[in-house]
Amino acid sequence: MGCAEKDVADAVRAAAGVVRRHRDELVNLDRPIGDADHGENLGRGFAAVVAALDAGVPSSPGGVLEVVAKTLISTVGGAAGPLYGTGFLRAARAVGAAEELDAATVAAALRAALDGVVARGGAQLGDKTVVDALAPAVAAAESAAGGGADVAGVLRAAADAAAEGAESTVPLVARKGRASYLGERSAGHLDPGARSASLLLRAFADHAAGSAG
Amino acid sequence: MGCAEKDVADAVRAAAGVVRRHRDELVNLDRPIGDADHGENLGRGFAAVVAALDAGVPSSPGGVLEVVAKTLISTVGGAAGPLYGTGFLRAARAVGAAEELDAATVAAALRAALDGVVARGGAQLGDKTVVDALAPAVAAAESAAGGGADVAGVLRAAADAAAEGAESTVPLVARKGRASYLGERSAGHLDPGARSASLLLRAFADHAAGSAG
Amino acid sequence: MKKIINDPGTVVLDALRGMALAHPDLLRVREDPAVIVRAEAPVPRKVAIVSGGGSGHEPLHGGFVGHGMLDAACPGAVFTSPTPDQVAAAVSLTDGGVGTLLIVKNYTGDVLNFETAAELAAADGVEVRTVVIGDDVAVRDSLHTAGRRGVGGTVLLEKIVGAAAERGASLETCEELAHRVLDRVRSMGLALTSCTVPHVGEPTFALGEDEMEVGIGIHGEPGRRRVPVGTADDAVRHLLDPILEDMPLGEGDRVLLFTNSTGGTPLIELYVAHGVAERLLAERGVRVERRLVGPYVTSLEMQGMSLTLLKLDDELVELWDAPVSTAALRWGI
Amino acid sequence: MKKIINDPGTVVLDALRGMALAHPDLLRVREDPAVIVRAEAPVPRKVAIVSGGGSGHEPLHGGFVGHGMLDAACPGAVFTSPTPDQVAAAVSLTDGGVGTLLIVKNYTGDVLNFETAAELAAADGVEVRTVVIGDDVAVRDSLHTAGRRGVGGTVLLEKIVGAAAERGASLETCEELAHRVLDRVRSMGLALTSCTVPHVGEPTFALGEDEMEVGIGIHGEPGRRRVPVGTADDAVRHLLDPILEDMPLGEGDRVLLFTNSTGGTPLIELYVAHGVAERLLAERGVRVERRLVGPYVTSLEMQGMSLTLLKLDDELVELWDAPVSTAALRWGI
Ligand SMILES: Nc1ncnc2c1ncn2[C@@H]1O[C@H](COP(=O)(O)OP(=O)(O)O)[C@@H](O)[C@H]1O
Ligand SMILES: Nc1ncnc2c1ncn2[C@@H]1O[C@H](COP(=O)(O)OP(=O)(O)O)[C@@H](O)[C@H]1O
Ligand SMILES: [Mg+2]
Ligand SMILES: [Mg+2]
Ligand SMILES: [Mg+2]
Ligand SMILES: [Mg+2]
Repeated sequence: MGCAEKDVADAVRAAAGVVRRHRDELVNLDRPIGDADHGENLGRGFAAVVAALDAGVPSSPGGVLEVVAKTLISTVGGAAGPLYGTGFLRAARAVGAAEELDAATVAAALRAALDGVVARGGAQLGDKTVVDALAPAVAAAESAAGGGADVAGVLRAAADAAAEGAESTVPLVARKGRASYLGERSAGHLDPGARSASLLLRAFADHAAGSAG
Repeated sequence: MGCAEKDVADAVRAAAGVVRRHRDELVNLDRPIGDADHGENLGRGFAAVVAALDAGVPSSPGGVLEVVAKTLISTVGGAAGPLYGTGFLRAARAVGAAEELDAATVAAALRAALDGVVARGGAQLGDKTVVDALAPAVAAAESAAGGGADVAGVLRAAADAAAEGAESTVPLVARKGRASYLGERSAGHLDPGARSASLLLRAFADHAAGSAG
Repeated sequence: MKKIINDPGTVVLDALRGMALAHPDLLRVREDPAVIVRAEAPVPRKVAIVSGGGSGHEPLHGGFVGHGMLDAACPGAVFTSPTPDQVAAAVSLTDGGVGTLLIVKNYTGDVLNFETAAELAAADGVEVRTVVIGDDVAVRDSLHTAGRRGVGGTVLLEKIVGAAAERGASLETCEELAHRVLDRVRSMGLALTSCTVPHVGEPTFALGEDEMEVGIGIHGEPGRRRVPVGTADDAVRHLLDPILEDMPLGEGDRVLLFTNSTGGTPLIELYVAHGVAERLLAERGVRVERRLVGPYVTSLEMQGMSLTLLKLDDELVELWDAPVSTAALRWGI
Repeated sequence: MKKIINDPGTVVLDALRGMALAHPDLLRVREDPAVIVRAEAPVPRKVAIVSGGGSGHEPLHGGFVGHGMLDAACPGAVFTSPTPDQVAAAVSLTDGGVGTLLIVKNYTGDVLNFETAAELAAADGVEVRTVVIGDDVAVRDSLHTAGRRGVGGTVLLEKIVGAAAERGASLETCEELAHRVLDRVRSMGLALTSCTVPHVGEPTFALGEDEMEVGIGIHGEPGRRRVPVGTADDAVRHLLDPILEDMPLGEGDRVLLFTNSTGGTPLIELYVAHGVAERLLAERGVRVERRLVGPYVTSLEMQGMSLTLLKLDDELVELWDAPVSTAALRWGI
């Protein structure tokens, strides 16, 4: 499979569809331990991303990721906007001017995204945030790439690890973001951001698998 | 039976008890076609009347009625305050300095009260107001007194007629007071003021019957 | 019933005490009988403007006591007109020697109690005039009924007549001005939810999850009809159409548009509705020259809104713009 | 969901348009990105004061744009912090050449978005300082968590710093003053009912008929605990005690007491609560010298209240009293 700008753009469109279909789920996850807007925020952002891509797909995978980043930053707001925005921006920079993404580049982009999210938000593993999905996803992606997996394989490994990482947030007491105000009462709930991170990675993986198949 | 100031004061206290017990009923009658306060208003007023009488019973029946009037005027507010206040004030004047009330004086006092209510509020029979209870009550009282009934008999006749008069308001479309804003939608409801007038007359009649027996 | 109160029996008095503490520069509160009085009352040689009505409509009327508006307000029990004693006390506490104008909303109770008070005041030698406000187009005007209710127009009338009195207008002038405002002001309201009167403890009326009551009274009295909750455009049309039917306005007419929350409707919705109303008026060529947007005539926590339109002329604009310093309206000072 | 809106997707923009129409003398609205700007901005050689946050808290912040307070406010989606573009636009529209102070409530989203904006503005050559407000004692303060939320103290800080900027204070002075206010201001809130976010359509949380949530956040975030609804005295103690535990006050201390409605609680109840709070403070010898009572930091139609205490000194009193002319606060002008 190729992974040129068009493929990346298609993967992003697929992710936007997933966000749209999971909007209410993400809103409802954000209700007991937040402010009931995570699905609305990402929905608004990814709708704008699709509109931006409809207006014209940039000429490189990194260019696509940069459009995603800037659009999310300027339309999402909340905690998710700057965090996902920074993540995509760092991924874009990691990818640079490459015309196609290979497995190693995808793993490097994920690592850069995670570093960006941590740099911006200051969360550590176990704080009950997106980081709890992203960090294991990056580790799994790197080891898959190291083991010779292709792009679809790297993304599948990342998505699997992210899903597990997201689930791991349920018993945690939040130490960052809005859920942290609840203290002990935040335990027993899935973190909406970890869930959305896992959904996005699954969407990318499914798209890569589909293109590959 | 005598009907001196103490008897009138006791009758008023009895009426206050009836108002208290029917507070919620009168509030609820005032809910669909008014503003849900008639029982609260009269309850507040008659509680103040009892307090005034506790502080000292005037030396004539007319004096008692005047205290009732002034206390209702200064504590009830709403439509009921000035209307009942004026009614009791006119009754007090009709009774004058008499030391005891006889059947004819009671009938005359009721007539004066009705005239006062009509002068103040401008309602006619059939407008769905207190007048629909009071007017038949006065007619019945006058004919009972003319037929030789005693005070208890006059009041019983008045109370019976008032009860029927109050019931007659159910199908009426209100033309005075707050219920008139509803137009046709006011039909099908008992008028709270007519109901309270009938309750007061029944309390007086019961008290007179009890003292007589 | 969920309310931040200590006792339904003392809620009005407790609120008055809190109000006195909150606004020591503007007003004083007399407790028995209850009256809210402008801090510097009586103002010598100024016509006193006195209003009042049931409590539960805050900031009406106590929030409008102060320079350029009311000299006193008489707060009755919740949704119950004040007693004559209160009004008489207000008149005597604010008498500046040149007469008093009583501003009364047209409800049987208010009219009768103020009437009695006016008789008492006249007996005390104060020259008293009374103006009765009936601006609610939801109620059909008729001599055979209680007539139109006084609602949102009250605020505008109190502001404008208060400004004239502050400038030294005579009692006659104030009275004439009040009637001029009355001729030119119309209102209508709607409710999305009921309110709960503290001494009742349950909602005054029940509305279905998708219903609203159009033509609602400010005490939760039922309105003209129930309709499904629609868009903000629908809601505004339900209010504006009957107003404009009653008081036709068109190309070049100048108005003050007052978009009022009945309490529970938040400002974000009120601004949405206000924007719709301005747009619909602009489409007819009506020029909105002044506005008031906020919760000024409320019915406790009721969700809903009302619109009031006042046809302006230069004099009314000038009086509206004149300085006012009260708890709820303040500008130019 | 019963709301007077046209579309949950456009409610913020529709409200902004209504707001612009309602206050043409005070402010202008830019739509894309959305910014509410003081009518006379940029004011040359005045430090610009810019704030913002999620919508649904009206009049916060747009209602405080005007002379003596904010130069611009950035309204996010309902309960969602604004984007960096909005803040950057606000900074460039209000830059008077002597720097900009960004006032940010401490929520992860607000902090991150304003941070990005500050980087953009600095790149544009505007000197920008940021002050982050965390005055909510319901949240335990800790370096390991998101820290205290910014709530009612925001209004007082915006007023006081706005007054200093209006008088020509430098960016450093404004920043120092903001930190001085922060050191001396504490808040806590409670809710009797939930609010309903338009894009959600259902209440954010469920409370039993006799329960209230103490320590509620202004976005309906759960608080410290649920307790039975009691008297107004109980409610006020639930708020005042933790504030005074965090910031002890006693004999002779001078304070501003801000009694705030979260939206659905009517003024009559708010005045009851305010009276209680003044009484409890007086019992401790604390001198309430200034007050603010009303719905200023709301959570849509949520019923509830918050208390904010600011420890005063002569300078803060003077800045509080300084003229202000905004949609929601206006005096002396
Ligand atoms: N400091 C942080 N670092 C990483 N992720 C964070 C941080 N704070 C919040 N989050 C993530 O953001 C999610 C909430 O996003 P969203 O609801 O869109 O924003 P907001 O909390 O401003 O309403 C949380 O579920 C969490 O995963
Ligand atoms: N003009 C009137 N004449 C006679 N009775 C009237 C008139 N207006 C109202 N009423 C009576 O007053 C009753 C309502 O009293 P109340 O509820 O205490 O006052 P309000 O209507 O001011 O709330 C009505 O049920 C009616 O019987
Ligand atoms: Mg959220
Ligand atoms: Mg009534
Ligand atoms: Mg009443
Ligand atoms: Mg949010």
